[in-house]
Amino acid sequence: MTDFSYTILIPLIPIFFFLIIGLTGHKMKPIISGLIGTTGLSIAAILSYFTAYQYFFNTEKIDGAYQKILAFNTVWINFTDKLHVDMGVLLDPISVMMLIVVTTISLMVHIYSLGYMKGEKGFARFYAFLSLFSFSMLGLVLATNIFQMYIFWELVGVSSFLLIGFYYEKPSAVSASKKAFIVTRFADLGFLIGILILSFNTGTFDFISLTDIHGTAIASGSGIAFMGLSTMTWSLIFVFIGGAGKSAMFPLHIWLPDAMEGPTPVSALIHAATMVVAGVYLVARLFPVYAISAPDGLTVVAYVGSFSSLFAAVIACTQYDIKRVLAFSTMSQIGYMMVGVGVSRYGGHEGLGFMASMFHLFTHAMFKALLFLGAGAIIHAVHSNVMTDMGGLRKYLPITHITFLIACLTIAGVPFLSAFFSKDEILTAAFHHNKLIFFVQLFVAGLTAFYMFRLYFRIFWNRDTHYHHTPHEAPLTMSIPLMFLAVASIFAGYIPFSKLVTSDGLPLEAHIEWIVAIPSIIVGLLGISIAFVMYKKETTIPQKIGSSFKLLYVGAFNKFYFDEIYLFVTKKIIFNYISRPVAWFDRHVVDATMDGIAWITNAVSFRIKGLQSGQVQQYAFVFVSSAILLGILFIYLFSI
Amino acid sequence: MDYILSGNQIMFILFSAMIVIFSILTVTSRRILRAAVYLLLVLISTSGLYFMLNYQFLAAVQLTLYAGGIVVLIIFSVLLTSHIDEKFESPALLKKVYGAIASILGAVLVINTLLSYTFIPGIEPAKDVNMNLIGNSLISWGEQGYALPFELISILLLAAMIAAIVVAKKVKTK
Amino acid sequence: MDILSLFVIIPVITVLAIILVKNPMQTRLISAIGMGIQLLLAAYLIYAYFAERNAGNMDEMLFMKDIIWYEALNIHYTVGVDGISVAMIALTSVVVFAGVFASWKVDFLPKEFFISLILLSSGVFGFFISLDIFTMFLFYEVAVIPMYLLIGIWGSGPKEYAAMKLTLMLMGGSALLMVGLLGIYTNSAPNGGPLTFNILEIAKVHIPIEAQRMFFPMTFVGFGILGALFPFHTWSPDGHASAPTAVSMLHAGVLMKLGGYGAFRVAIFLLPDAAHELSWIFIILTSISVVYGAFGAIVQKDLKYINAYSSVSHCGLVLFAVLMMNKTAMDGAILQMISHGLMTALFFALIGMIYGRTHTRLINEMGGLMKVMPFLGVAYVIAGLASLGLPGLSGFVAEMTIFVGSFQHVDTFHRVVTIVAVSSIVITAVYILRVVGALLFGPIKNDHFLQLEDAKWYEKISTVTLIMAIAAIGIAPLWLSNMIGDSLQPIIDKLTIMIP
Amino acid sequence: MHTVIPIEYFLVTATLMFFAGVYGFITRKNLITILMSVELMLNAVNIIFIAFNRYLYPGQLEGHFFALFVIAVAAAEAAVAIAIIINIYRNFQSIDVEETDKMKY
Amino acid sequence: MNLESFLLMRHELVLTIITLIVLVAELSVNDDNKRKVISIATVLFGINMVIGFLPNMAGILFGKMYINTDLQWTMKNILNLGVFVVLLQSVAWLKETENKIKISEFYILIFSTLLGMQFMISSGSFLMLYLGLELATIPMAALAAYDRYRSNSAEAGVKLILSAAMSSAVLLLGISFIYGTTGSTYFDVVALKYTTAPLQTLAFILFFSGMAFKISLVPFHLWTADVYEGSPINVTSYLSVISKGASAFILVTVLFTVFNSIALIWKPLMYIIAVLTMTVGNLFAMRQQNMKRFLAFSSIAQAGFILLGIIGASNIGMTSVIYFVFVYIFSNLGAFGVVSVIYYKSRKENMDDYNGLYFTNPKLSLVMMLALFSLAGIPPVAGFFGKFFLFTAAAESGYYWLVFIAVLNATISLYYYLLVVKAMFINKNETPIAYIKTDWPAKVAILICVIGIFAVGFYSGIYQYITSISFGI
Repeated sequence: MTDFSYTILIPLIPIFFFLIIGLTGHKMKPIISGLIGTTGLSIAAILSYFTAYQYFFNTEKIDGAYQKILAFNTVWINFTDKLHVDMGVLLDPISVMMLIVVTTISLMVHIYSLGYMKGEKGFARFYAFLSLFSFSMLGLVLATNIFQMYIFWELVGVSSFLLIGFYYEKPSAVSASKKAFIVTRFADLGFLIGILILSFNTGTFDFISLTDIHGTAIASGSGIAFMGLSTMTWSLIFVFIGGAGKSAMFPLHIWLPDAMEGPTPVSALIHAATMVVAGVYLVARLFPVYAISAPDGLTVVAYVGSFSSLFAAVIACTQYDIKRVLAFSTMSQIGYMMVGVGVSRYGGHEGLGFMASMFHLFTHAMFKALLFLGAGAIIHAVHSNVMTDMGGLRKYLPITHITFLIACLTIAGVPFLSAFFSKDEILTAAFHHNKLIFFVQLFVAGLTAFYMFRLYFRIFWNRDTHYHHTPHEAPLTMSIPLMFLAVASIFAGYIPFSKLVTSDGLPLEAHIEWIVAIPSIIVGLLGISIAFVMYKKETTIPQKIGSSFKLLYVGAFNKFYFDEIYLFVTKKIIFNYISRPVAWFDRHVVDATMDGIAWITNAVSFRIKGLQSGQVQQYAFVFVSSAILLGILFIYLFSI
Repeated sequence: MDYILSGNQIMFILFSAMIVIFSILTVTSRRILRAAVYLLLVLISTSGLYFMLNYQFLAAVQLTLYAGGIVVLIIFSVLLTSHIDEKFESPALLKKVYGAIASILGAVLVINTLLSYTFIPGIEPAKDVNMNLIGNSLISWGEQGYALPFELISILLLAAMIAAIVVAKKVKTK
Repeated sequence: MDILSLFVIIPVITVLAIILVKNPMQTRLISAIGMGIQLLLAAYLIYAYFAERNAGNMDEMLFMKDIIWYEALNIHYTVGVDGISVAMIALTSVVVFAGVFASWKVDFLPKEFFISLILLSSGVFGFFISLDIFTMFLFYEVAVIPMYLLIGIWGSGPKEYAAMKLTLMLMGGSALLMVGLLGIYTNSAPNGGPLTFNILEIAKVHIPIEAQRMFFPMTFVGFGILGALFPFHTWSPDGHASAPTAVSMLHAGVLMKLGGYGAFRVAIFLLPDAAHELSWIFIILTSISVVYGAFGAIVQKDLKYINAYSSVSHCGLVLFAVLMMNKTAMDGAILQMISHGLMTALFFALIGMIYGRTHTRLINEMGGLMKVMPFLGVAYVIAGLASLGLPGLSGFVAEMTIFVGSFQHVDTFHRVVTIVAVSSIVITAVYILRVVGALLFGPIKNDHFLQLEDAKWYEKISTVTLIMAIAAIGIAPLWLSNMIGDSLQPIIDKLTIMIP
Repeated sequence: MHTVIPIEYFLVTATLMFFAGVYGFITRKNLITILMSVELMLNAVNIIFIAFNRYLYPGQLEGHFFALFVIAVAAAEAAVAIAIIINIYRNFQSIDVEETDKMKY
Repeated sequence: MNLESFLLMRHELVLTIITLIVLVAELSVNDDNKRKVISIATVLFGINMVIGFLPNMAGILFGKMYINTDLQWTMKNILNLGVFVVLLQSVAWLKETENKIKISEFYILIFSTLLGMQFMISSGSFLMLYLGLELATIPMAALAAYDRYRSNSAEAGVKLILSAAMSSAVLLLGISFIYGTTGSTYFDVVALKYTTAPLQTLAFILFFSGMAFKISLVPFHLWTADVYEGSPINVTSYLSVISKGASAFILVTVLFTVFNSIALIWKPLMYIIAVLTMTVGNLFAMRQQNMKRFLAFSSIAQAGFILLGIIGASNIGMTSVIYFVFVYIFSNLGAFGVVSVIYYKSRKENMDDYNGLYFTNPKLSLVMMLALFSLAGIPPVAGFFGKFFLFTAAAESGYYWLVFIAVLNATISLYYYLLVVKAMFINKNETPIAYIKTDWPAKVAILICVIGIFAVGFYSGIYQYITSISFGI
């Protein structure tokens, strides 16, 4: 066995650099802190690649399956004899894959930000937060147990909060960061409850024992407990709520568009490539448990994923802020991944969906990061987020244009680019499992192609906009990551994922099923064509369509009013109908009772002052009559 | 024997009637000097009762100290502080009601309790009360000796005297 | 001189020294030195504790010292510590140390201020080392009373009202408490023999169940009032709002812990049967506390009120966990006490520092302070994150231990209320973020704020001490958790034996 | 000496006298008359002592001596009381009890 | 009668001699040198106190009329100590011009009332008890009326003497019934023959009313506040501390020795009275402005606490009562000492006048605060121990609810004590009482109180000793 204990360094390096930059960053030159952070992440990335190589190619398999390797483990806290939280590194195909994704994208973003964030106030802070995020995300993917995962889950949440709120003087950024945190926190509540139920049932947090398909953990709690579902199903549904929150699944998606208030590299890293897929990763992590003990849970996952992807795609067609379009696109793509795992079953070819989902996660990370970084370059050039301020940019930004186009083609599912393969596998799995979902996803594929090319044409073609100062291509630090990711987007599809990352660790024979692929290609091209017609030149078609489907359009444009609903729930219900009454009750009932007791005492004190009248004869009367009354009391009433 | 007994009864009825009536008059009379005189009569009747019970010494003390001393003191002070013929208005009704409640209730309670109790006379033979015995008791310090209280009362009287002086003393103005 | 008594003696000596000196600077220095020594002593105590345990000393209490005091009533001065007390002592010394620095610039009667503050702390230390209910109660009241003066003289706002309310409510609580303690005392020898106040002795006997039923509620509520048990918590918002910085720190940070500690060390430990029988009532009350406090905090406008309500919520969690009566939950309760102590002290310290600059505590009058005072801003964010249970900071460890522990209970009732309590983490996030957002972020509302300075050196000492403690527990909780857990074992044993 | 007058007669007489004193104490306006009422009460107690002594415990003279000392105490009390009352008269120009209520509540 | 007997009675004898010496001094010192009597009397009393502390022999004299065991010896010494403090506190007042002509009388009256109390404590029969009581009361009225040009003082005097006369008449009625039903006035005989017959119950209640008057238990307390307010401050402190303390001692011994057979009657009685006393005392104290009147009501409430020890009816109960009185002497005299110093220097005795006192007179304020905390029962000062032990005594007998009521009342009492603390430390004042230079006797007196307040609690030997001499039923 190869010794993997060095892998603990992968998360530790970023946190070490976080501390350095965080504590001393304000004293050093900004660029230095950026370079330090980038260096740190490069080391981590190199280590990750090395680990991946070692794991996939230099580790012996048992019965041909990749094993879960506990590379490092230390007890962090003991709850009970059985339940203890460890900190460690668990290597298995998906975690190793995630290592690659996280370190790669993170490194790219680090490099990209050297240019993008140049001259920003708080440059060092930005790099510190990036390092913190990298640490948290790495910790999450390497978690050996569900509690460690939860811990890092929270940490990525807070890193995301910090980065979204990076421009803390901008009220919109502040409220977006708050929203992101609170919504995901709410979802995490579900996650936590899920963990509590799960651990109560199975008596363990540990992934290895949890997912051991022959173990005791997986078999426990399968009896029907509540509303026709087993305890295990409930716990996993709760866990999935956590995942749904992080991955912006309907209806917990509302934070994601707003999260675009953060700097664009952050959006690329956190809100496109890594953190938001944590939900998928979570389900994948617990996949054996889902598949064997709680298939109903998987159904929920599939439907939520499917609906979210449709929902997001529809909205994406109407948005003008390019980052928001990308955000909804992300949501939609993650929906795909969810569908992938949701329609999958454990082991063998049944596990195709799982594999496809992981595959798509990988490819999506590449092209979505590319899209965001490209968008960043555009924004960098025109100083605006809004599509209507753009047009004809292909002349000014050649590299960005090309790379962006590649990304758009990829996401649209054009054959032989990476996403073609991964999306196709998902559709195939869905096709075999659930036809309804399959057709929805097929439709979404078309929508995806449409809105991405709407974006593309609107930015790079369309009318020539007059710019205050001529947009110019981004510096090298920004374009190198673009180019790297473009290459990755093209070729990532050729990685033999079905051999490496599968539900049971055994290699899988996957090939393109043309019965599924052809419709998807057609739908994709259809989407592109429509976009071409509508947006290649400035036309009035969009308005016409918008006004003819007014209700749908307005609804989608306003994101189906979900923000307003949430606002209503939080502001009106929680704030006005719960908290205010509670505060009022506290002041005017509980506290008033206490004050009232004091007041009554005082009032009584004044009431009885007449007893002390100053009249000695009255004193005598009280004296004598008290004596007499006591006499009567004790002679007649209290006689023994 | 009959005669003596009935005489005793007559005396008792006389004295007790006087005591009760004059007591009430003392506390209700609206002329202060009359009240003092009624008090005197009560005290004298009381000493009559003592005589009747053969406690001549006590009766004498009662007459001299109480009737002679205290009442005279009271009358002096009345003269010092009020006009002799002053007649005060009747006390407020409320006060009367309070007083009546307290005293009637108290009297009923005490009398009721007293009457319900069966007193058992002591078995020791009666002592002949004479001056000799009284004198000896007052200076003996054994059981049934009253030397200590006697000394104590003397200090009390001295202290009372000084107390009275202190209250009455005037600063000499130069 | 035994090491434990030093914890009471050092503050007293410090006070005497302060009385002798003349100027404020010396006063501060002496306070700082005295409390610094106390802090070192606490560190040494932890070291000595582990040394002793590692040497194989498995006594329930270590460093015991027993002096007969009032022989007729069998009152002893008995001190001794287990891991729990050691932890609480460490907490106290950290908070007091930070408190001294946080009140560095008290310029109105500084001497008197520090004397009261340190006297208060000696009461707290005494409480934690006591093993005799009498001395425990004595120190308890010693700790409560200086509070009146501290709030009344150095407070702000309706300070006299608040001080009086606080004192009277706490004393009203100690009325219940005293009856409860005396009840325990008078029932401490059901099989004959001398009555005793000694906790360890009482723990060995079985107090008749009727007596337990009567005295458990009294003792628990008595301590609970100090631990801000709903509906007896209303002294807390007013008190905290009016108290000067260091006092809020000490009060929320340490004094409220006396309630939790006492509830568990006396009420539950000594009256286990009744605790099992009646705990459901208090579990409901405390879970109300947890949620209610959090909701109450959402709409408050005054920083201190927000924190006070947040304390109600967090301290409610302590009592909640204590009532679960299993090892994990109790372990969590102790951790929560320490964690809440540290972070709420940090909060109040920061609020004091911010108030000292902006002269307002209303969040809607502030904004964008992060820009002008980054150090304080960052510290405030850290405190907030600790409060909402961010992993890596102490709050998370404590809350999770509580939740996991409580959820291990066999009764469905307990698990359901646990979920109710768990939901507080979201509400907490809401109000913490609201405050952080309104206070530190966004544009600066008042130009006058631009002139403000960031933290001074003494303020930094105060803040950094607390943050370090918070982070230390949050990152490496195992030693602390084990220290507490091992000491809990005898208590759990007793609780389980008592179940028929 | 035996007599057919039962002891209860004495006791009832004395009780009536006592409570007449109580009535006087509560109702009279003049301080001196209040003092007189007190004397009535003391005197009533003396009668009770004497009656008990004579009827029940004639073997000793405790009641007798008690009464004797009560008389002496009464005298001392009266002396001081009168001194104070005269002092009141000087201060208030009146010995109405209802005026001596400057301190109350 | 022999030397030993004299030694046994030395408290009373020495005190009598001192009284006579002062009387002689009064007669022999000419008018200009009257103030010398102050030092003579104080020093003599100091000597008396020291003599009192010499080791004791237990014994019974005068055919059981006079009992002196260690218990009585201790009580008398406690009283002596208290009186000594009172005397020291009175020096400044006596030196005032208007008192010049009646200095010796003050001492004579104080000493004779103290003598009365000591005889009460040592009494073995109701006769001695009664006489001691009167000796302790009648001159007291003159003391209350001492400031004869102050109408309040005269009013206090007349209220005291009339109420006292009335109460002693009721007490006598009780004693007469006790005598009638048991045939004796000697304690030991009465104790043997006492039962719960209605007449004996009535007799007890009448007797108790008289005693309750002295200790000012509600509802027999009404004279207290007016008399305390009107009397000169030092007399008030004497009344509220020494006189009350002595009466409490006696009540506890009489209840435990004489009336122990009817404990079933007096325990519920004490219960009722205790609740009434504490509550009413506190409710009245809450809104007082005059410091003397305030302390008067507070001392009424304190008396209620004493009953908790009595109701415990055990060794611990008696110990706690004595111990509490001991502590109470220091605490209350400390408070009165400060009030007196301030009054005679500034003529101010209202709570409002105390506003901001700490800023001009920090030491006095601190002493006052300590004393008040001790009264309120706040640790670490002695009052806490006193109260705690009382509560323990009651709790041991199972009176938990009574203890609860008591502690709640202690909370109310804390409220008004804190009002004074608040006035001194927190309230602002435009015209605070100027700095006061305390004369040295008063300083010594206050110092004794402060030492007492601290030492009595921490030094458990005192309690231990009292335990050894106490008894229960």
